[in-house]
Amino acid sequence: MFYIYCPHCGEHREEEEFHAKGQAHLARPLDPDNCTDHEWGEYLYMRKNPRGLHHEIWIHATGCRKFFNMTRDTVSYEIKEVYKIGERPSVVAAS
Amino acid sequence: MSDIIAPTKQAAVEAASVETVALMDQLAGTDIRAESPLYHADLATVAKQGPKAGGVTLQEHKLLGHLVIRGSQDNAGFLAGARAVLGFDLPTQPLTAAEDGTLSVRWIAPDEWLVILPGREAFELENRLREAMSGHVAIVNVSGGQTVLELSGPNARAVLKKSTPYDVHDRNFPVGKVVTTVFAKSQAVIRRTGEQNWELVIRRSFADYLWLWLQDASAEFGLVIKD
Amino acid sequence: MQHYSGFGLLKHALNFHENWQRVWRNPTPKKKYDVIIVGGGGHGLATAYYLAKEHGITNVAVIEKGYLGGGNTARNTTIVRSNYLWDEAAHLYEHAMKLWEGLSQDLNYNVMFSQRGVLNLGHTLQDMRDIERRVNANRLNGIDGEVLDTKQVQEIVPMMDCSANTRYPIMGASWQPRAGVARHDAVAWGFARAADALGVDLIQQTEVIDMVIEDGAITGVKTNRHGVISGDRVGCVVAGNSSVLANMAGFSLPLESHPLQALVSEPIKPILDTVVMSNHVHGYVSQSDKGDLVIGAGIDGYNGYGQRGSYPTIEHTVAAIIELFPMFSRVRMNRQWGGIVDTCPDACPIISDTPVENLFFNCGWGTGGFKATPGSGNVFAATLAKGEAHPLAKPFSMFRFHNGSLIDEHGAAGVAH
Amino acid sequence: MSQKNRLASGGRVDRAKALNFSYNGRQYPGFEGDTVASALLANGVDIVGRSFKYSRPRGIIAAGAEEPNAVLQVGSTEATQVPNVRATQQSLFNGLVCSATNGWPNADLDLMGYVGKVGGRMMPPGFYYKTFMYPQSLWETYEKFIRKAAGLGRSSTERDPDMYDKVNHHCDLMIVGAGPAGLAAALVAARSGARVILADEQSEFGGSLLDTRETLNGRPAAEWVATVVAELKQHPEVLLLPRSTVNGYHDHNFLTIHERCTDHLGDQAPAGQVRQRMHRVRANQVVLATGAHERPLVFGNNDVPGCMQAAAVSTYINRYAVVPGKELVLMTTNDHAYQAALDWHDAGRKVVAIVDTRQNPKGDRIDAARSRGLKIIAGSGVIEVQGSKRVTGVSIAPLNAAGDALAGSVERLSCDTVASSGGWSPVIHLSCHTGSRPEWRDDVIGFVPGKTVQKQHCAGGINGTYGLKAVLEEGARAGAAACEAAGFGDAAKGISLPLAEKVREGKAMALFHIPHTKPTSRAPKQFVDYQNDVTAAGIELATREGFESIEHVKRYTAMGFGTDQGKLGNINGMAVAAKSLNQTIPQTGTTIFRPNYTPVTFGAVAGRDCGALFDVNRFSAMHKWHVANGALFEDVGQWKRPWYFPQGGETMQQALDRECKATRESVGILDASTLGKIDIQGKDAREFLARVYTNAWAKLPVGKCRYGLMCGEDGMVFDDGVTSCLADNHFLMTTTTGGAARVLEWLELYHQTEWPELEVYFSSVTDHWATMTISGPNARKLLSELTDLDLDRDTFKFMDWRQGDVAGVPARVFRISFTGELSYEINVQANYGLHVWEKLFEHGAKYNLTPYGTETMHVLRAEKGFIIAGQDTDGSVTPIDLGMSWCVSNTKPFSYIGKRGMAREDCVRTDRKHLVGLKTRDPKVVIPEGAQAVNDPKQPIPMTMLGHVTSSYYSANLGHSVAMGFVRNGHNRMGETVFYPLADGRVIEAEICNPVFLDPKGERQNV
Repeated sequence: MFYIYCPHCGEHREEEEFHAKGQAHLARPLDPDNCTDHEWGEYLYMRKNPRGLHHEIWIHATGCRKFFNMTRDTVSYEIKEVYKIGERPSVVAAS
Repeated sequence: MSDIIAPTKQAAVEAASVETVALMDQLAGTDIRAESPLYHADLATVAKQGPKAGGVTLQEHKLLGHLVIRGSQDNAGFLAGARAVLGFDLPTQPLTAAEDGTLSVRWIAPDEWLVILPGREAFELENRLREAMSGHVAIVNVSGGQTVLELSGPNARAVLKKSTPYDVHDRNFPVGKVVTTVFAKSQAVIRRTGEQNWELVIRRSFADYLWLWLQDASAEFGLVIKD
Repeated sequence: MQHYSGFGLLKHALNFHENWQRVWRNPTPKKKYDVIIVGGGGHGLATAYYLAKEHGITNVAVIEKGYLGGGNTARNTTIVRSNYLWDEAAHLYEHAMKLWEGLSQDLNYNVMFSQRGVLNLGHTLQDMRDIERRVNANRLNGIDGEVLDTKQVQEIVPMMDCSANTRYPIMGASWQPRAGVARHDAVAWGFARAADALGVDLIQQTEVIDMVIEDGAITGVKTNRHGVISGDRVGCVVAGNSSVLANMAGFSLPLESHPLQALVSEPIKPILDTVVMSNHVHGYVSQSDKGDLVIGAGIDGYNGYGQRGSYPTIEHTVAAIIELFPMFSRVRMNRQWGGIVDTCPDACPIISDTPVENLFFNCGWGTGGFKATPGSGNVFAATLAKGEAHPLAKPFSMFRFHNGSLIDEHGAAGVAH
Repeated sequence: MSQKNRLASGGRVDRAKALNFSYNGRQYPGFEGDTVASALLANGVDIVGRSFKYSRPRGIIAAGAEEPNAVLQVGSTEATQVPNVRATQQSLFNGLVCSATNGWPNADLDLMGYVGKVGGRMMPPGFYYKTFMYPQSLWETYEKFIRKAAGLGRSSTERDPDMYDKVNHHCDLMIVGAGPAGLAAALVAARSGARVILADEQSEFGGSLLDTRETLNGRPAAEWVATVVAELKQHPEVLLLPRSTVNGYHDHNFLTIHERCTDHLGDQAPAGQVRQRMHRVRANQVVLATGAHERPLVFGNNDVPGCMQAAAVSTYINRYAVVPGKELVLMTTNDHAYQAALDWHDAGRKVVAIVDTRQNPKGDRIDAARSRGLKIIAGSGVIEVQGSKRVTGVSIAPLNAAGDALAGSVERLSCDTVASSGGWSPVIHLSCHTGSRPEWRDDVIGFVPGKTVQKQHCAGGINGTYGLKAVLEEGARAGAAACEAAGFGDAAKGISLPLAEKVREGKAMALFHIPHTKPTSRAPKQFVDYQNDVTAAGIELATREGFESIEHVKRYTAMGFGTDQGKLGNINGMAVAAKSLNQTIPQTGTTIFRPNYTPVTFGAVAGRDCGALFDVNRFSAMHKWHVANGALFEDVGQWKRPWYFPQGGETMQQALDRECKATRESVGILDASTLGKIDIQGKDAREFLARVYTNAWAKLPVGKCRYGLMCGEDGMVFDDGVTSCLADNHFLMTTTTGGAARVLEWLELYHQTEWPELEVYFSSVTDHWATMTISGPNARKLLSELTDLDLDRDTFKFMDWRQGDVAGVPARVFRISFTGELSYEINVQANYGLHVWEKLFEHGAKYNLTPYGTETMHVLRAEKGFIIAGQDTDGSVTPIDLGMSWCVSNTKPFSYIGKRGMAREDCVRTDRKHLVGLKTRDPKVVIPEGAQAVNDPKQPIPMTMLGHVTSSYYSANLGHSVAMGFVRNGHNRMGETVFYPLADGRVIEAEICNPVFLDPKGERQNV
């Protein structure tokens, strides 16, 4: 079970206070009406789902109710860093 | 979702005109019966008939005024207005609280605080705050939707350890700290108000469940109800 | 292939079991195959078997990075049913169900398919509406099913708490008598043995580390132990790792790989004859032929390839089982584990061609893969053989996520996603 | 009855406290401090069960968690039955009742045993995969018999009378195991001031020190244990948990501890005391000091009662003062096991011989044996045991240097006990739980913990470190290192460790499987996994058949799948497999373990979260009234909502008819407090609403309300509700009861991640407002008696809201209607909810004010064709499918959520399933909800289905049934007929119609 540092509360909390919300950094197209079905489908459904480093959104649901980003290894479950919405990850997969 | 960087906006300067929100004094005359969320449990009678000594004491601080205040810490007009009215700074340090007599303020989130004060003073405070604060702010009266429970006694901490995964040890949870966290299958804003005193702010519709839970979890220590 | 039978067993017993043949060879891979199947789980092995048996394509390799049937096949709770809501899914799972019903004889390997019936409990009015809707659809699709009231449920599972004084009283259930459980390992081994006998090369402990793609078409796969192995067509059947292979091929899938946990009690004397599932309280349970209570949990909310989940999920599931069966409170949990389930946004699989020519994927089974094993392999084999989707597979193209023709089976998927 | 194997003195049992217990219906004596196993051995009970597959008699082999055979049914009443209790871990208490779990009629005289002897050969691994296939029809019959043999103990059939508890902990150090290493680590940590939890599965701390005869500081080791425990108790930050098994090690140093609080007291447990407690521990650092389990050797008939682990023999003698036999033969590959023979001899019983597989053993313990005149037969092994219900003798033979072949003739020795030791297997289970793979070490002859990402330190036996001095030092070092890492650096000073004896030990031999004169396949059964009857021959067969991965071998033979999880057998099994595959053990694979280390009671895992506390019950402020007035309740999410209010002996339908009529004809009242309510403030609130609702919000004036639909980005409806403009920058949004939390989180998601520039704040006020809806022609009359509001139809119009007093309470009154009647939705602060509700009834009596619940609400809205999100939608329908295009704006500047999704190829098809009204040909017939429409009910199965009925009721007001449902292309098929074939054979005919059955012009709500 994860022990997660909330960047807003400034301390570690038990996983039971949080919910994972899927892949981070998925920008909603600025002009949806001019997206093709293909582009919209990619935005809606297609995911990296990496084995290894993963950037995902979490919400401190039973806490400050703020969303934030987390970089986590999906195999070892190590949390490499958490960072606020709008910020960039400093730990990224070598590709 | 998006990684669009939040545009840095200069705090709006124009005063938030009161008309833009619907202010409402929600309190009825004192002749009208008001029922706190645990009214149905009739704690007064339980207190009279129940044990007078035990490891855990539970008291409901009912019918207080609860105001949620929202605003940005980048908004000077917001912080200044709050200071002017409250007489002290909003606790901007996460997980802290500030109080003055019967008025207390809890940090809930970077842009959210919970003020609790005597019920009859809530509307007046809301008005003064709205007058004093400028820019993008919100004040929401949630007095009817919450209640305050005080858990105290030598075994209060033991009951907390059954109820929340949060670390309630002295080293992590000193007097004065506030956390919103999991409580049984519900949640609570927990503030440590003394060596053996803990304040729980809970939601109305969960109150009966939490009342059952606390009785069950406290049974082995002996639960005293205080009216 | 050495024929298995009670008589044969006796013969071997007299020889101290010294003359049993290998169940499958341990071949060194050829340079080139007609079809390469990546993934030696139940679905991949079934695909290979049906390719050889029904399409005469025997120059086939199954490449498995670990050992055969070691992934979700070895980690699931072995429930087999076909009572899905939408026509597309119902027909696919019923196709599988029909194959299950003769599988042991077809493979000459006892997969211990036990049609002891599955109950899907309803605890709210909306549950019951959904059950009525699903059962009606099932019946008109030729799938056996009944809606039971509380009393009928109690008759089938006398020791379950069907009283009105539980937190979520049982209001009724859907009942599929032909559904049941099977022996998971046996399914993988049975298909492997039969496929091997038809000439399929089963290549274990070999990981695909890259895809060889030449102007938009795949020509083979690069492996960690045997270099490049060429193939005219490649089918990926790797469940939780599908996205990893898709990324190698340069495209994404609408999949999220989540931990799905399960647990077993210590073996106890037979007490539960049927399979009980409850979406509402989030738990399902059956009793194996060894006596273990086999219990499934919900999936964990985060992506995970670790084959383990979070403890609160286990706590919640166990509480749910005790809510249904208070008498199990003193029974003890022996073991818990996790699989990696590839969940699709509509809780339906993907059996599809891809942006890369001659590359096909069979994935996205989420929590519902085991029950489909023979059907999945059967239609995927046809798809690989013909180079175009089998009629039952057509609705499950990955491109439905672009035109919006999803098939939302969350209601019937059994585990709340 | 005398305890024939009990020594007159010594041990840690309290002879002053005599206890009685019953095993298989017979009474036996024992002492305080005994386990059930030591008491059974003291009484000379040899057989504790029958084996799972072959029904062979089995006796106690071990003294701890690794015991595979002594698995008993415990419990004196039906309700307190516990299956599969390990006798070696169950403390004895007075009146304990237990019995063997297998064997018919009993374990001693077991008829199945003959079947096992005869049929055993027919049951090689996987035999069931190879048979029972023909004829297909008979499988179910075969299976019935297979199932009969299933299981060990049995479940109780009654409700568990006991309580279970959970407690959460956070600590700096979690130390697992209170043997020498754990105690040393704990001592260091405790003195550092760190928060320490020390847990051990045994009833007292000390581990191996409780039965060793080695001394510390020249005194019995147990004395040092006592002083250390005494000091630890003095440290306020140290939590000591005996009888507490750390059963799971999860990610980020989260561990679970299963504490057995009263299992050692049984019926004597004080009433109301928790039986077992789960500790949920978040540890900064973890120290694993879990020790090692001795590995028995694999040889012919090594399961005959009387065959034991060497170390277990020492434990029973030294700790429990029980000598489990008269004449001992010891077989060993190492020095340490000599201790068993020394203890046996010193207890005054006969050591027949020490059979050492090594050619010329050297070491202090060997010298000690020699000095006692014990017979040592070097370079030999026990190849086979004689006896069936108890060992009567052994066959021994010389081995070659490698130990893989016999090198001489067989000799027989008579004895009644065979102790064997193949060395030690580190207890690495916990370190594997988070996915870390163990590593093989040749010098240890075993697996040790591998690389891990957890903050974990290992000390002592788990590292393959066995000398007492070294173990103590490792423990202290691990403790110090963990303190350092946890920020208690000064602890690194360490402590002064007690002086341990120096014991010279010779090198142990890596030998697991003793060869026999016959090939393994023909030799007497050589057991590897006792509980699952897995033999060396079985493993060799598996590898011959091509199961070459150790995982395959395990699954094919079931090795390691018992309740002991292969603690004794796994390494031996791997060795046998490796040998037959001509490879090393590490080449064959590794052995990984999953939780639980030992089984955990389900009740303890659930804790208090069952029964009344299984889930939250959410109540509205008027709940008390509903209960008092006989409401039946419907579960909606966690809420208990009044379903309907039957009076007298009313049936449900009668109650609904009455409630519906009363509402349409006079006035009814609904508790709508559970609807989600979200307070929205900020100058961009309006813009935000326009982006999350499908319809237009730009021009909604203050004082007005509007209905809105919410879709996901896929264009599918997921919630709906009325939102009111309280002031220019202030709105009150309502959501469905079930959707409240989801909608709020969804709004926050878009605000925080997509549109942070919009100035708006959302706050849940669901619990703050009590909401009651009065509906019906007399609603205005009733309300007018209680309010100062001007209710004039022209000043307080439909879809207006006003603020005023109701029953003396400040209220917001919304003139919105979900019934199609003149309705007022009254919101007051929840503290006044019941007061206002009761006032309405005081004044409502003359109007026959009738409370109604969710069911009548559903009927009334169905008569009007209003949808309920979640019942008439299922995540796969667009607003267009619902016939609600009037609620979709295509002119809004911002591409609101759902707009693009709705425009996808499949969503713009004109022949999608549409929500329509359905009028049955026979007006009295109500189509069951969930029924599926077809065009031709006579078509063959599988039929082409057009869509299902989502809402269907009998309308007492209209005198006929009303229904809504999906029909493919339904919007273009008005007036056409569809058929609903039902399970009971009936076929219901219905006409597709407009879903608005009552007052299509909407006049009633406008009066």
